[in-house]
Amino acid sequence: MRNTRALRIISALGGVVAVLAIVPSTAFAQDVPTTQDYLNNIWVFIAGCLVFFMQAGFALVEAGLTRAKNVVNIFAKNMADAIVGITAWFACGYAFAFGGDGKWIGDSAFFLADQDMATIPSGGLSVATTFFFQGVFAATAVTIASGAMAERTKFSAYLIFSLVMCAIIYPVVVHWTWGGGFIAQDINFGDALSYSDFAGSGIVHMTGGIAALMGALFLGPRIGKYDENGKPRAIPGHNIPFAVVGVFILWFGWFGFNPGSELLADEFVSTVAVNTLLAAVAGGLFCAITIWLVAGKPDLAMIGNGVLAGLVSITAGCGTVDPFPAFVIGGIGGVVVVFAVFFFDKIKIDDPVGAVSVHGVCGAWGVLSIGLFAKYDDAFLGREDAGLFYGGGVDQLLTQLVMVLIIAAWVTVTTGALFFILKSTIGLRVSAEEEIEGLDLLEHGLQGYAPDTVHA
Amino acid sequence: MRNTRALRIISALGGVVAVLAIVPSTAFAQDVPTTQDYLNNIWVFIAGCLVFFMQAGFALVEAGLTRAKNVVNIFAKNMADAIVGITAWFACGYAFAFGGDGKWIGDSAFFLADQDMATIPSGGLSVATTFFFQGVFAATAVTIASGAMAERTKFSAYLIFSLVMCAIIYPVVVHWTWGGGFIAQDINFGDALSYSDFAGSGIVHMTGGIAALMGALFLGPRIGKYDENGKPRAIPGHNIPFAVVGVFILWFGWFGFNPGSELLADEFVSTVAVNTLLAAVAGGLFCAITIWLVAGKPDLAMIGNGVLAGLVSITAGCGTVDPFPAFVIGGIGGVVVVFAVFFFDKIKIDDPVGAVSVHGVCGAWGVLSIGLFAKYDDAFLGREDAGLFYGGGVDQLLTQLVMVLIIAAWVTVTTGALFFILKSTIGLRVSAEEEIEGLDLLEHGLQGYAPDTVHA
Amino acid sequence: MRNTRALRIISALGGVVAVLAIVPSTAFAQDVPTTQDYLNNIWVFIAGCLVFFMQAGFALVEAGLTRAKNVVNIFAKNMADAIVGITAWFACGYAFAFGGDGKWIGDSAFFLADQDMATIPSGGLSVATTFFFQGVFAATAVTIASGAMAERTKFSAYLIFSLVMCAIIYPVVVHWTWGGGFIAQDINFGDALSYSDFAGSGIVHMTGGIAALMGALFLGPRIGKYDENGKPRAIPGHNIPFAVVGVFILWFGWFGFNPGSELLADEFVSTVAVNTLLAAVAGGLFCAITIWLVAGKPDLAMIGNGVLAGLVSITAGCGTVDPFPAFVIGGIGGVVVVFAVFFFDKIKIDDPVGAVSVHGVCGAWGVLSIGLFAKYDDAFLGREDAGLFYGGGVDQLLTQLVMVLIIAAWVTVTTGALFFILKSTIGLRVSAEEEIEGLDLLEHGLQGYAPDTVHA
Amino acid sequence: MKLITAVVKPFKLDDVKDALKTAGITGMTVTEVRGFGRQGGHTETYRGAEYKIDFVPKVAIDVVVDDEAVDTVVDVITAAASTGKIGDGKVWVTEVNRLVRIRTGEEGADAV
Amino acid sequence: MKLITAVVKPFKLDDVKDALKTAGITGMTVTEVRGFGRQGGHTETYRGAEYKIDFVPKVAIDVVVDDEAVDTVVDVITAAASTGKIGDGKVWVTEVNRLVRIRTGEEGADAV
Amino acid sequence: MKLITAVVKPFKLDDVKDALKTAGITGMTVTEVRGFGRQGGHTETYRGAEYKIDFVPKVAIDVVVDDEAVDTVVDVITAAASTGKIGDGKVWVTEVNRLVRIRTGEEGADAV
Ligand SMILES: Nc1ncnc2c1ncn2[C@@H]1O[C@H](COP(=O)(O)OP(=O)(O)O)[C@@H](O)[C@H]1O
Ligand SMILES: Nc1ncnc2c1ncn2[C@@H]1O[C@H](COP(=O)(O)OP(=O)(O)O)[C@@H](O)[C@H]1O
Ligand SMILES: Nc1ncnc2c1ncn2[C@@H]1O[C@H](COP(=O)(O)OP(=O)(O)O)[C@@H](O)[C@H]1O
Repeated sequence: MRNTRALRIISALGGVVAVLAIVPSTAFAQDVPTTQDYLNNIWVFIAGCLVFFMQAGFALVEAGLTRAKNVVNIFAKNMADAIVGITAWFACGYAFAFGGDGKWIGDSAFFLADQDMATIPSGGLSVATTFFFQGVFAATAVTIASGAMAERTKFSAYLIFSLVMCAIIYPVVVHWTWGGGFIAQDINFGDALSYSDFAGSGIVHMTGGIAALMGALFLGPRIGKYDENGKPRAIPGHNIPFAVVGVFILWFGWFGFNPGSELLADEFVSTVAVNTLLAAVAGGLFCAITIWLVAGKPDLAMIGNGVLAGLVSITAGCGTVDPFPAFVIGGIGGVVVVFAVFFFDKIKIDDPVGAVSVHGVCGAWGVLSIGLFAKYDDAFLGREDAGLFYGGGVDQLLTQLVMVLIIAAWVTVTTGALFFILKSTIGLRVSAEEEIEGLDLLEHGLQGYAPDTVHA
Repeated sequence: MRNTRALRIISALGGVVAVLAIVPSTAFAQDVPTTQDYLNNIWVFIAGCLVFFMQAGFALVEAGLTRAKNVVNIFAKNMADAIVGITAWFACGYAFAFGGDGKWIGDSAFFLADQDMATIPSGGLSVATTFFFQGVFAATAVTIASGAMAERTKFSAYLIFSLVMCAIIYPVVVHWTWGGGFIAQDINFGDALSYSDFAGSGIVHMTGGIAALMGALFLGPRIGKYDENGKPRAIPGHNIPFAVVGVFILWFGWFGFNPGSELLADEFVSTVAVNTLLAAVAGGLFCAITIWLVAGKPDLAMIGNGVLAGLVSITAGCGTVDPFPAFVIGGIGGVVVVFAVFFFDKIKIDDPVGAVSVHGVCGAWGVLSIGLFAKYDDAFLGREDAGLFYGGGVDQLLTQLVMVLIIAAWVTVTTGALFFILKSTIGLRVSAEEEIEGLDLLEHGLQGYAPDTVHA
Repeated sequence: MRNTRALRIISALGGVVAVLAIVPSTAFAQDVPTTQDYLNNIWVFIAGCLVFFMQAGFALVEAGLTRAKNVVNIFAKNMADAIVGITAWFACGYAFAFGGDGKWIGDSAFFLADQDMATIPSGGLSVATTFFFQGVFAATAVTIASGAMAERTKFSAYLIFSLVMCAIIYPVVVHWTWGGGFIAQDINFGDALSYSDFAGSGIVHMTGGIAALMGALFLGPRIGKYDENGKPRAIPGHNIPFAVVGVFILWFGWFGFNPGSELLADEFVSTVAVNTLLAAVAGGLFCAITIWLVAGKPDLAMIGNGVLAGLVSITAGCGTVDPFPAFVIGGIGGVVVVFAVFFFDKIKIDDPVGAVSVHGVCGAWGVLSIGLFAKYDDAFLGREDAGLFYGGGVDQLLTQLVMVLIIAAWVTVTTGALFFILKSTIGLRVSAEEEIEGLDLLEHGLQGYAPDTVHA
Repeated sequence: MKLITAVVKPFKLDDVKDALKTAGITGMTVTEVRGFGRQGGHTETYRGAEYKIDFVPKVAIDVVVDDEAVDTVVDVITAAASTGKIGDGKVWVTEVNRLVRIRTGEEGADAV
Repeated sequence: MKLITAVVKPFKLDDVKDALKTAGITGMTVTEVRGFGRQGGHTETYRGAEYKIDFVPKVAIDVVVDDEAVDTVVDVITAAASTGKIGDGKVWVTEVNRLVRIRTGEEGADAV
Repeated sequence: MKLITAVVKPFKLDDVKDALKTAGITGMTVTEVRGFGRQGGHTETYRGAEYKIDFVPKVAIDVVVDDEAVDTVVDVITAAASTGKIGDGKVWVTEVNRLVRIRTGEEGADAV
């Protein structure tokens, strides 16, 4: 419902009338975009660039938290997510997500064929802008899983997963929600007018996180992750600087991810940004306190997860909450992520980088948090004070919960089926020998850090 | 005086009248922001994102110029500056800096309580935009010190320093100046109408640099930095690529730092950017020449400092000088930084990354340079040709000097007291054994570069 | 012809009339820039920042694909390209490129003397904006060569090359084309109205690529690159993560490089961005397939080149083609680059990072591709359907070809002469002993990765 | 006394170490090395050009022991490091004339 | 001739080297190693999971010397490397049958 | 059997390895080391402060061979590693009492 949404927001600023007032020319030449239209599209495009850059952040975090012998494989998978993911998005992903207003799936604009790319609808975004912004989102969604599947997945199998994820699994989630499909149309209980997921805590992050969970589940833990008594053993990452720089890059990119999801250049871009900033620091802060108390040391590898947890948690609610609640939502995410990591370690889901905890668990929390803290109309909610703590009752919370369950069900089933098929055909996991030697040499024939050779 | 400032600039473009002319709608609907208002806020927000990204640059420069055994600690401190710093800014820093027009300190908007975040005053910035942009500045100011205190500071002590710095010490400096406090009101001699520090050579960098100086002073040099005869010994950084990439990231971020400080989207954004670019290359160029002549080799670790020196030097004057003077100001910074590094090495102030020289010394030089080269009204000066070399006499120079002294005094006293208290209570420095073993294992329980483990 | 171009585009949107209509104020106050003017300049400046950041990308790619013993030298050269390059651009490069409308070379604005930096011509860019955007382009053009000349070039000789390149060789190419010189005026055959090179496949990348080729040629291969039978031997890069992160940064920067070359904030910014994105993924995809088939492994070091090949290939045509052709153009680039790398390896041109293949070969392909696929008027072509496949006949293709030949001839001759002089005077290459020991210690007196020293 | 040097596959280090511990060995010194042998390396292609990596990563373990302990220790190492595959490595024994513990100056058996 | 191998704490390398220089030793070869011994390692937690690092970083110094020089050299090293704390390391001496200087082909004492 | 240890210049490793291969040597173990000797290091300045690097990078090659093979192998190494410049390195030979191939348990000559 992004379109209506954009319109709603505009009227919220004084109505289309005011907009016309601002730019008389449009009054007699509807087809001439206004400077505001250009600003909207330029801003959302710039935001998309920041989101694209998150690919580098994901690659660095995942590489930093895994072993040197698999570093080429990590970067190859992230590069593949961008390459295969965007190609799939171009071929059919965009069409399934935004091609027409079918209830279940889109059916036009494959390969962007015959699309009017350039024209900017008044107050809206051109096809080009939407394709770009949503495309880099898709690349992000799929990349999330690569971390959880690190250090043991067959490269060819991963490529197929990446392809299917961007071609159909994620686009369907988008169509049902942002694309105006059945969740947008039918999922609203009682006073709730609509689900809300401003920038995709659920649509993007939980989707990626659940795919990550299924991947880790079907793969099984890395050799040596558990000792003979089944006690989890640490397998320290080989480059903490990479991991932290990656977190900073992701954080930087998130200022495109959330504020850009306003899909307009208006005053709410900055409020969304402030909420995003505060949730991130709260996530890092409370994660640090928690791990310091629990493990006795301020484990930087965990604190990085905490910052990301804060960011994921506020991604849904950043458009509807006040700064302090944003800080609280992020802080809760930062605490939750620590225990989630412990939990999955305990139940033998080996997730080397904590992707399931950060994106899956905190993604769900983010969607639900709207049911508690929603105060302003983020143009999804369609009403003020929708949150339980603001007198909005439980209807919104219920709506959010059902949305989470629907997305979770869809992603669990589809990725589960996919991984099952892969496992029982070409195989999902490399040989034990290859895993021990490292994936770089045998899968890619390339060392991450080759010693200097001199053939004198 | 940022507000008046913004207004001044607008009138400089033809006056508020023109602004209204541009957007008739505002004439009858003052409460409807114009596209120009949106552009202003979006631009300043984007600039803030670039400034935020400087956190990664600082971390990389500091890590690159120090030893591998302390790399986790370096990144932990930089991450903490962002987390603790922004939290403190949210709690009270912003309030002290911009909360009301008290002469000495602000007293409202703690935790942004009851602030109208979104509304954009005509021609100005919303609270959200200001909070975000000024908040990432605060995080920068505190991070500066971490480099000078590297490889020997207790993590817990550093956290407290970081907290106090962003909670009170830096905010007070901001309140006195950009916040409209007593320096803005009372410090102007003779023909000088006001101090000027466009983007914070003094307010941000010198403040950070002096804190860095006091930190290094109270800590004392690293074990082994001086031989038995007190001759300084080099302790080479462990990763020059990190250091140089860090410089590039900082340079990139500076294009948000300086041009963003225009606080408007107008034609001066680009002129500020050009001055920033030219000062940076001049800083690098003349630093390279100097070190090549003095040390016989183009020491890249020093040249990186030179670029940063050029950037810091022009941060105050970028809004008032012509391109060539900008080049000169940066070039002088590049020469000064070399000898400053030698000087502090000589007097046994052990600053592993040169933070005191780059930010402290060149920050002061930047503020003073306005007294010499100021030509245009940067909306602080309130007049043309304020610089000595442009017939403005010595009044502006004197004003700038007094401003430097006031800030220096405040920061010296407060950070000095803080470090003294820390030293005589929880202690400022790790044990000799820990320093030799490296801070990573004992403070953080984490190796920066763990060897690949295989539990077969 | 950028100026007329900008105007052409505006009229394409409904004409200057509409523009005035948008902003009545300008009707009576031509000297008051409109919000659209500000937006144009802010956007192009932001795009310039992204282009500037590409310096870090180039440094990382080159460092990652070469040996650890030369890593300081690689970063020193890239830093020098920024420092020396921009300084030269400031001194005379900008003047030669854009100083007046001489047919052969510009002759005013040296050191930006007496330029009105700030004023924004209606619908255009201020001098400051143009200087900044074009300046970072210049720094890019020269950096391209450093990779091909890696691991054996004397630092002093490289500095002179870098200087001359940015001072005269590249600026002349720009003047002949974007500067409105003789290629812009006279090179158009039959129905073709003008050459077209939207963002510089030829003007920037091929220019850099040919300089790279001449450099590698005059230097000769690295010691040990060829065995006694002349068979090329691999000299693996020391840090694949650096190389891939570098590719992501370059890709990110390219969203400033191409969309920013619109030199306006209009609806075509996003269409250019989509074409850029699609060409990049196609380049990576088809490069991966090719190398996988040929070498049996998905060689990540090559796939990175493929992405860059796609980006270079679309840099000329991104303003005139539809999405699918953009995908095709990039994909062809991705295949071409593989065989180009093999070819140069075979004929004993030792290009450690593939710069000649990526920028030189694919740069030429990009320019030519317009003659085949051009559909829309990119404001260079001045007509629709100029491409052979769109019924435009061969005239445009011929025009493009001649343009390629002219630029190639100029760069070959001038850089050839320059390298010849350097070789026969101060010498172009380090001693064999130094090459074997590594350039870092002897040229720079600095180790890239110094072991932790402890002077107890 | 004797110095026993074992060159083994890296991922066997933990097993060997644990086996030695259980065998009552209180100390050892480990070095990352590269090995050349029957196992051979493998040929890679990098950006299209081939290159042969002759060396494979190995770990060298040095243990100084009393003469009587030598045989057991060698057996322990051999057992723990063996996978039965080419490249398992070697163990060799050399004579040590003297051993000193730096901290105490103790010599010989007491220094182990 | 004899080969003296000393395993010492990394930060003691400079001291040992200087001491050996003063003692007239003109050459040595140094290797980064990891040691296992009484000193023990330490237990870390990484993202909540524990792991024990058994090995601590050490430096091995190899010096080939004439027989008569052995005792002084061992004493010099022991003195320079000692901190009195557990983990100071070991020194051991093995027999060298032959020493050649590659550059000149000189053998034995002349080759040192 | 004997253990031959050669410390050579890093860029000579390939030559030595190839020479040994041609001489019929089927295995060796290589270690990155740092050498101190006549060659001396060099003085750097880093950010204006001087520092002396005493150690230069070297590579140590360990080869266990039958007694009769020793002299040829030493000669082969010396020939292949020599540049005639200071710093070419050393070769030394020590006695090996026992050699075991982990995979098979073979001993002595069969284990090489
Ligand atoms: N003659 C030798 N001297 C020293 N080290 C050797 C020798 N032969 C083999 N090695 C070491 O033993 C390792 C394994 O030997 P290899 O011949 O590959 O398999 P195996 O041990 O099963 O015979 C080699 O990688 C090398 O490090
Ligand atoms: N038996 C041994 N063989 C080889 N190296 C040993 C042996 N015992 C100890 N080492 C080395 O000496 C180092 C110090 O020994 P350790 O027992 O920790 O303290 P100390 O030397 O004070 O007894 C160890 O880290 C290890 O590198
Ligand atoms: N006495 C020694 N014991 C052990 N290694 C030595 C000794 N002397 C020299 N070396 C090693 O040999 C290398 C070369 O020795 P050096 O004296 O520099 O040149 P040359 O071998 O030509 O005499 C040194 O870097 C060091 O690694």
